[in-house]
Amino acid sequence: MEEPRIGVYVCWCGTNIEKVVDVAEVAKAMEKLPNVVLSKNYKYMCSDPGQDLIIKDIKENNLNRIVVSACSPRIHELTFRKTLEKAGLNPYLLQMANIREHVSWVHDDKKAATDKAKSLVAAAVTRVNHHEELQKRTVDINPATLIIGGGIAGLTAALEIADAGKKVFLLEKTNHLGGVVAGIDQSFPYFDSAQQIIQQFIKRIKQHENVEVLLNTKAENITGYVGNFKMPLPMLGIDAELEFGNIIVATGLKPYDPSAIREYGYGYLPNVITSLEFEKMLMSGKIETKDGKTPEDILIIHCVGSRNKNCHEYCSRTCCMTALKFATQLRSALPKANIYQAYADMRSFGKDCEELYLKASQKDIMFLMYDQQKYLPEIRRAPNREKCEMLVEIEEILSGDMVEVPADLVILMTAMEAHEDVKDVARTVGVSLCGNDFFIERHPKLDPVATTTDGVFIAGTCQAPKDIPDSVAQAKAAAARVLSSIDVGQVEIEVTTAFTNEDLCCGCQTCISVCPYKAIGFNEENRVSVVNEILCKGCGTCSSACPTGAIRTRHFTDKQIMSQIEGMLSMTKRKSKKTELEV
Amino acid sequence: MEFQPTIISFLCNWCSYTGADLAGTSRMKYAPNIRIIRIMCSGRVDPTFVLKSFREGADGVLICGCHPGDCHYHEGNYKCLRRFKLLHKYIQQMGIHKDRLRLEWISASEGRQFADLVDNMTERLMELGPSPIKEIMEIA
Amino acid sequence: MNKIPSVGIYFHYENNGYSNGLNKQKIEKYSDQIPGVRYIGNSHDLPPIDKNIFIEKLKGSRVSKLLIAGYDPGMVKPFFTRIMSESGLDPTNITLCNFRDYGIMGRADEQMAESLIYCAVMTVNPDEIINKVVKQKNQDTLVIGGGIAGIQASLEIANSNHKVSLLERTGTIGGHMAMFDKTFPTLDCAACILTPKMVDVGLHPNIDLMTYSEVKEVTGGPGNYKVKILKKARRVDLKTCIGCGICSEKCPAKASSEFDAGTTLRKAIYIPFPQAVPNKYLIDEKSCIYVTKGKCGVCAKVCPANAVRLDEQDQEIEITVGNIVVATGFKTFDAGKVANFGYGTFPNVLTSLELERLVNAAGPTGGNITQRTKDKKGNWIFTEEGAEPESVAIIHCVGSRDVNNHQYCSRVCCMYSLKLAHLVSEKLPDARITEYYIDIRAFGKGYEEFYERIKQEGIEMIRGRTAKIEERNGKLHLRSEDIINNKLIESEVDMVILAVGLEPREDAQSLAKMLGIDTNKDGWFEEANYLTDPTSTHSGGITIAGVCQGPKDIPDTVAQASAAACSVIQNLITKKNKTLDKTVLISLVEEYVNKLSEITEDQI
Amino acid sequence: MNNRVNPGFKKELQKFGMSEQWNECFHCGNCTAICPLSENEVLFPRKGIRVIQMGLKDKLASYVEPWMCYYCGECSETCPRDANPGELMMTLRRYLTSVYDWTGMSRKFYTSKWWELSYILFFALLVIVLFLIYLPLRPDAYLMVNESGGVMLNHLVAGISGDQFIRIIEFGDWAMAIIVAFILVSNILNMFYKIILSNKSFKVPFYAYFTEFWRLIYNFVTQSKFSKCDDKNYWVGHMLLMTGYTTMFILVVVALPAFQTEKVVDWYNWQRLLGYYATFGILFFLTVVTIGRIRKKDIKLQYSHSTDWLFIIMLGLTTITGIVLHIFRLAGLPAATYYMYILHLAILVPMIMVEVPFSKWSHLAYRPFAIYFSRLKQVALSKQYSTGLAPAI
Repeated sequence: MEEPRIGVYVCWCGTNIEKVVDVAEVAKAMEKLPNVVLSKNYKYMCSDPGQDLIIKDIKENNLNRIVVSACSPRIHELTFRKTLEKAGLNPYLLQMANIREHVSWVHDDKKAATDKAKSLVAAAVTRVNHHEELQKRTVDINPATLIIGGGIAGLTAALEIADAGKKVFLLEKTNHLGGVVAGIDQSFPYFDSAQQIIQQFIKRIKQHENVEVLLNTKAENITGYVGNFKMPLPMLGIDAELEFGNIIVATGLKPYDPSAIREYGYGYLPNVITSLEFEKMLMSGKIETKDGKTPEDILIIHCVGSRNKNCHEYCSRTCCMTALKFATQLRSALPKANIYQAYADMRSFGKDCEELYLKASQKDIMFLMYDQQKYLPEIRRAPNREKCEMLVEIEEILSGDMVEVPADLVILMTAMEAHEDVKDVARTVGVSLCGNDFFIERHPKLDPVATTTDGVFIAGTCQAPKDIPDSVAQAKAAAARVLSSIDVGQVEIEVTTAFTNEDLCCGCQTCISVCPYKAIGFNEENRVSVVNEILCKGCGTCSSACPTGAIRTRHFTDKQIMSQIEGMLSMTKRKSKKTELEV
Repeated sequence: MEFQPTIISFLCNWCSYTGADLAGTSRMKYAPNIRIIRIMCSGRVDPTFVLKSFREGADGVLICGCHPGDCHYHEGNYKCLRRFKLLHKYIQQMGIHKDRLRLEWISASEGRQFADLVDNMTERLMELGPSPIKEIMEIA
Repeated sequence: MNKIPSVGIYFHYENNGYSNGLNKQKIEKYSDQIPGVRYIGNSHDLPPIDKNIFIEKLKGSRVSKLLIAGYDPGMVKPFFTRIMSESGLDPTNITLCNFRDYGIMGRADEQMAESLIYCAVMTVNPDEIINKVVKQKNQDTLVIGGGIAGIQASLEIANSNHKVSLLERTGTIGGHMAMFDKTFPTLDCAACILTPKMVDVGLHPNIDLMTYSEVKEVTGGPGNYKVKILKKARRVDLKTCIGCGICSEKCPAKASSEFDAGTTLRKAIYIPFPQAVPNKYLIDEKSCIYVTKGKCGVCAKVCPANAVRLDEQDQEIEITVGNIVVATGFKTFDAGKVANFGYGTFPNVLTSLELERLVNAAGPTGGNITQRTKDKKGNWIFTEEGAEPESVAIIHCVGSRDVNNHQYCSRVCCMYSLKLAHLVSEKLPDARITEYYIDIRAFGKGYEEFYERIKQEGIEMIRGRTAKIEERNGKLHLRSEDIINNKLIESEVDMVILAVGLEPREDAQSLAKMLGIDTNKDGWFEEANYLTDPTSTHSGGITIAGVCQGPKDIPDTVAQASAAACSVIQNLITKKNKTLDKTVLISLVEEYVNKLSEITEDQI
Repeated sequence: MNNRVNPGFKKELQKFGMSEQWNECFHCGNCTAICPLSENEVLFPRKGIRVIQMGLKDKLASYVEPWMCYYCGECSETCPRDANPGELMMTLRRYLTSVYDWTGMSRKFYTSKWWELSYILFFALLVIVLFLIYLPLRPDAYLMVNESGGVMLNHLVAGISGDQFIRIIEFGDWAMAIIVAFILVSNILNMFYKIILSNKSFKVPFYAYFTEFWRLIYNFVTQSKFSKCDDKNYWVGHMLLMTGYTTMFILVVVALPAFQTEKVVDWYNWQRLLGYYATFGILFFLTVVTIGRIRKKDIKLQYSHSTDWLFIIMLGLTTITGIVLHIFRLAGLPAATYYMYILHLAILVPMIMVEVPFSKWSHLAYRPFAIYFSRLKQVALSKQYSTGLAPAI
């Protein structure tokens, strides 16, 4: 590599730095450091004339390393990198020293501040000596997309992408599309026909020229990385293979099996049914007990399998509103029936859903509150002298009484849970699952559709329980990401990634165990670790864990940081003992 | 003149460095003894960085990362914590006082906490006096 | 040939808070004269109670299918499903035609209602007929609102290599989220996760950031909107200002800080908060002495960069865009409206937003939770030296779930109250913290677990709405019923936090009118379809994102913002723009539908 | 277990008052918290709503709390769901009145307007007929004017002396009072049984009946609980009505000979002053309430049960006929005075017979007793609590 020729620029930032730090002295001190060709100070480095100064100097003095000591690199590192690019220099040959936020704004003592500034700039100078040219890298994106799951989320995402004219492979493990929504009669809070909606979706999907539906197909053996995934289709022939650039996982939910809850007697009490079974009754118009009797007393129990340590600790988000929907539907179908709801907290939070709660309570429905953690309602068969089928004992909280509720039909609002095979999907697409077997998003707040694996997105209830509009919104959000990456055609990948020096690697695989992105693989043949730089995010944890120093993180190499430490402490050292810097 | 310690500190880019920036933008004053090195994640802190700092004449070393659970890279700060625990024992065996090496969590909004931390550590190091390593290494 | 359907039609008008002038008789009459359609009745004259009447009617009119139309007709569908089943008809042969769809609810559009009914009778998807596709003439996008929704939508679109203009009415982007200390349930700090996105927006080559600007007028149509924008005079030149803050230091005028929710003062020339984007100062006309009285101008004199333009005037510019994303967000409920809580009278009754600033390390007290104290001038202010409260009460549902204020649930208050309780207990471990709630709505991912954790931390949860706050000897006196433990609680606390709900911004209505989109009865923007299209509107190319559509938390807002961007990106890729034909003519629809069903007939 | 929920029970209650608004209650506890009269041992109105929503009829019969409510209306005003708990308490008082009344008349009156009207008509006719037959106007009635020009009221009837007339009327008064008192006392005993005796979960210590007795008297006289409500004007108005009515009652029943004197005494005489005070007190509050019920602005007067109107009309007519009677008497119109006297009684008697034992007026007795009983219950429970027998709430 050519000899470093460093230019140092100390910014005044008006009076912001200049008032506390003697910028001229700092600049002067830097001149003495090895490889420093010139050292200047200027009022506003970030201004256009300031940047022009750098460009001019680079061209005139043949500089190949630049140190700018000014404000925080979080503010202007990108600005100056662009300046270097303009001057024809690799942008990573820049180092900034933060002498505003970390010096002039936090210290009053001019002398101490100037000393500190000197040591920070010196550190930047010693560090920049070891900077390397780094190239931006991109990969091409295959415009096709794989969507796993044919429920409402998968269908929405597929339609959004296909409507934009891009190819979609829609995978569904069962023999029909529609998912859970296909088993629902009406939606809350406006009581639209879910059937009408889902059938329209399915019709459009089937007619769409850009969508290829693969029923009875599971997602297996997916290989590749963002932009270039592959999946074999053995049933279509040995070489049949799908190629796609992005994956949307929309595997949806499975209703909880309530037979595990002893109190409810699901399975042996014939008239205890789950919410999805009740939807079927609603669709057929035959709301009746197993004996064909029209029920007079109907109890809806909330939080079955949710919010309880013995089942699932999480809230399934939709059951309260579904229960209110059921109550309203029941009131319409059976105007004279007695309808009861046993709830824990009424979570009717959606748009117009509190209104639904009010509407339901105006329809003569009895709401009973129970403790979903300690005292579950207990259902037992009614003795023969009773008119009703069952008697339910509830420890009612709002009144503090133990009450008995007669019931001919009990509807259990079962929780949403992850499919059993979700682990296989997670493994094949390289996304981790949380403790409840839902997919983990990249960021719980600001990135709910992306995952830590680039090119793999999640949508709908496989991420967490949610209702139809939220699933649809998330599916569209995932589609937005996919479309945007297809539209750009390329994806830029992290430059400051880790890489291994295979000669030094001893094959201990420590790095593999610490990598949070599963970006490091093991080459069995050579017994060395190999970094997949497309997956690496450059956190550097592997570098510090590596016992031999074989794995290095670009732009944050040991050498760079060590020299920074040296540079930082060189200014104090120099005063007494003129040791040469070991650069 | 009173002894002025030098502290080398490693701040993660996402939380702690931003927190230190916030201390600056809020003009909070703190002791000028600290020298900040930016790293992407506290998990990048190699024990050799710390040893190197002491060797080069630092009187104290401060490592700051995101609060547990907040790590930009999921769990880098936990890894850092694990290494720190070992290293902490190790440096004491080398004759370096345990208070010379600290690991603290600073979030991006904790400018005040950062400033207080620097002041607090500087004060402690002033009590402790110069690092014994400096004498061995014949540094000022 | 035309197949003659035999369809019974019933009209149900659910009382759902809308009472527009839709001529119901005209629609009913129209539907009755469609060939093969039999009018069964409507909910006013013939409410669905006695099933035998309807069974008779169905048998008498010999229909095999049923169409229920009106406002939320699904409310009575189960009744008719049962009747169909009992009279031996196929219960799945019921079609719903909701006047909520296609914006009829907001516009009193009989032609549209009739068109929908005709389509439903002929089993044709109305989307294909009532929607028209226009060419996308302009490939730029305008995003209105620079909160997290606007930021997310802008980045999403800009990252797909399309130009975005991001409009923000205040001096900085960031919106409400920037004011928060931590976010639930992960408790990561809001600034840490938001500011990188804000910086991204500021530096993005595809984003033209227009802060301190408002929409004045919107003309044109889908794919080609002309938007007049008022650029308010910032009086500081964005290009030259270096954000050093000397001007602010010297400025003699003070005003209440919007960013700190009024808990502290800022100068007349100010930067909204340290991480603002753009990180440049601006002058508040209302408090600036130069603007109001014509003298002063200290800031201009001290500015080292000569960036102050004291005499700058408002500007109006016009831009042309193809799509618009509306992400105008919300304002918090004015707690003063609940007279019994004494907000504004008692100094230590705070809103949640104020507490949010108070616990923030960059807030008015440097993150110390203190009570307001009286300063020399007799004003109640927060200082770092103020006494720490020994007891804090948090009251849920202030302004929400209350017919006297807002009927709707604001969706975020429960969770942020739990979060605030945690933050307070973290800073004041000895303080007694009590939450008064009605129902805890911890519904999101990890929320219920968070709730359990908060309970473990020793925060007292009381199911009971506090009715009244009184001040006695400097202490705040609360009275509420502890429903679960069956007793009345009278407690004295030092500080009360009101978990205020969210409400639409004052100018939401006028903006909706400008853009030609509907609002619901609460004033939130109405989506094209609640279930299948929660981010689009009936005006082509205009999408809505975030809380302006209805209260939601950050992850839902972000997901929705990306979803809104999805429609935009789709339009940009296909260069087409789908819009509702609001001037639909029933005669043309009939003609079209008949032709369409002939084709399908032929195919069969 | 008799704690079986009964959703049909609400329909029964609807006859006693407002529609099903209370179904909308989602149990936030606002009403209990805002009520200045609600205390730790007597929590209302929310718990009452709960009992009704669940239809626990037995529990409701022993429910004493509605009598603690004086209906200031604040709970209904601030109710976040417009469930109108205040009106519910009112309805419950009507219902409980019918529960305590063992004769079943009260229930009939509340649930059927016609029953009540015909009952009133019966007594009115009875009074008129009895008077016309047995106490006819004397032919020379026009002479019965004394020296000051006032009508000699007691001498208008043919064939009997003034003293006799007074005695007859007095007898009638006492007879009526005894009947009414008998029904009322037996109803109160029934109430005592329902609230105290039938409840096996506690036993009232004997001494408490005496130590707590003062509350009964104190609350009857002062209505001190009512004064705790925020709306003080309403309490003053109610106080005027109550004292006015009581005064009149005492004057007419106990002190009739002293009240209905032959001579028209001077206006500053205690007899006339008390009479005026009573008339004013009744008329003033009655006017306020009537205007309120018509305008329906005040939440507590928005809903009016048919018995409310009947009560206002009856009391109003009684007062007005009384005033007119007084004027006729002062003006020296004997015949007019006589017929007005009959009319006055023909309204007064049925009013007393309906309202005092069976309807609205009975709360005058039930309220202080309810406070007394609830105190007894509290004493019993706290004693059990201190002796280790936890109350079964």
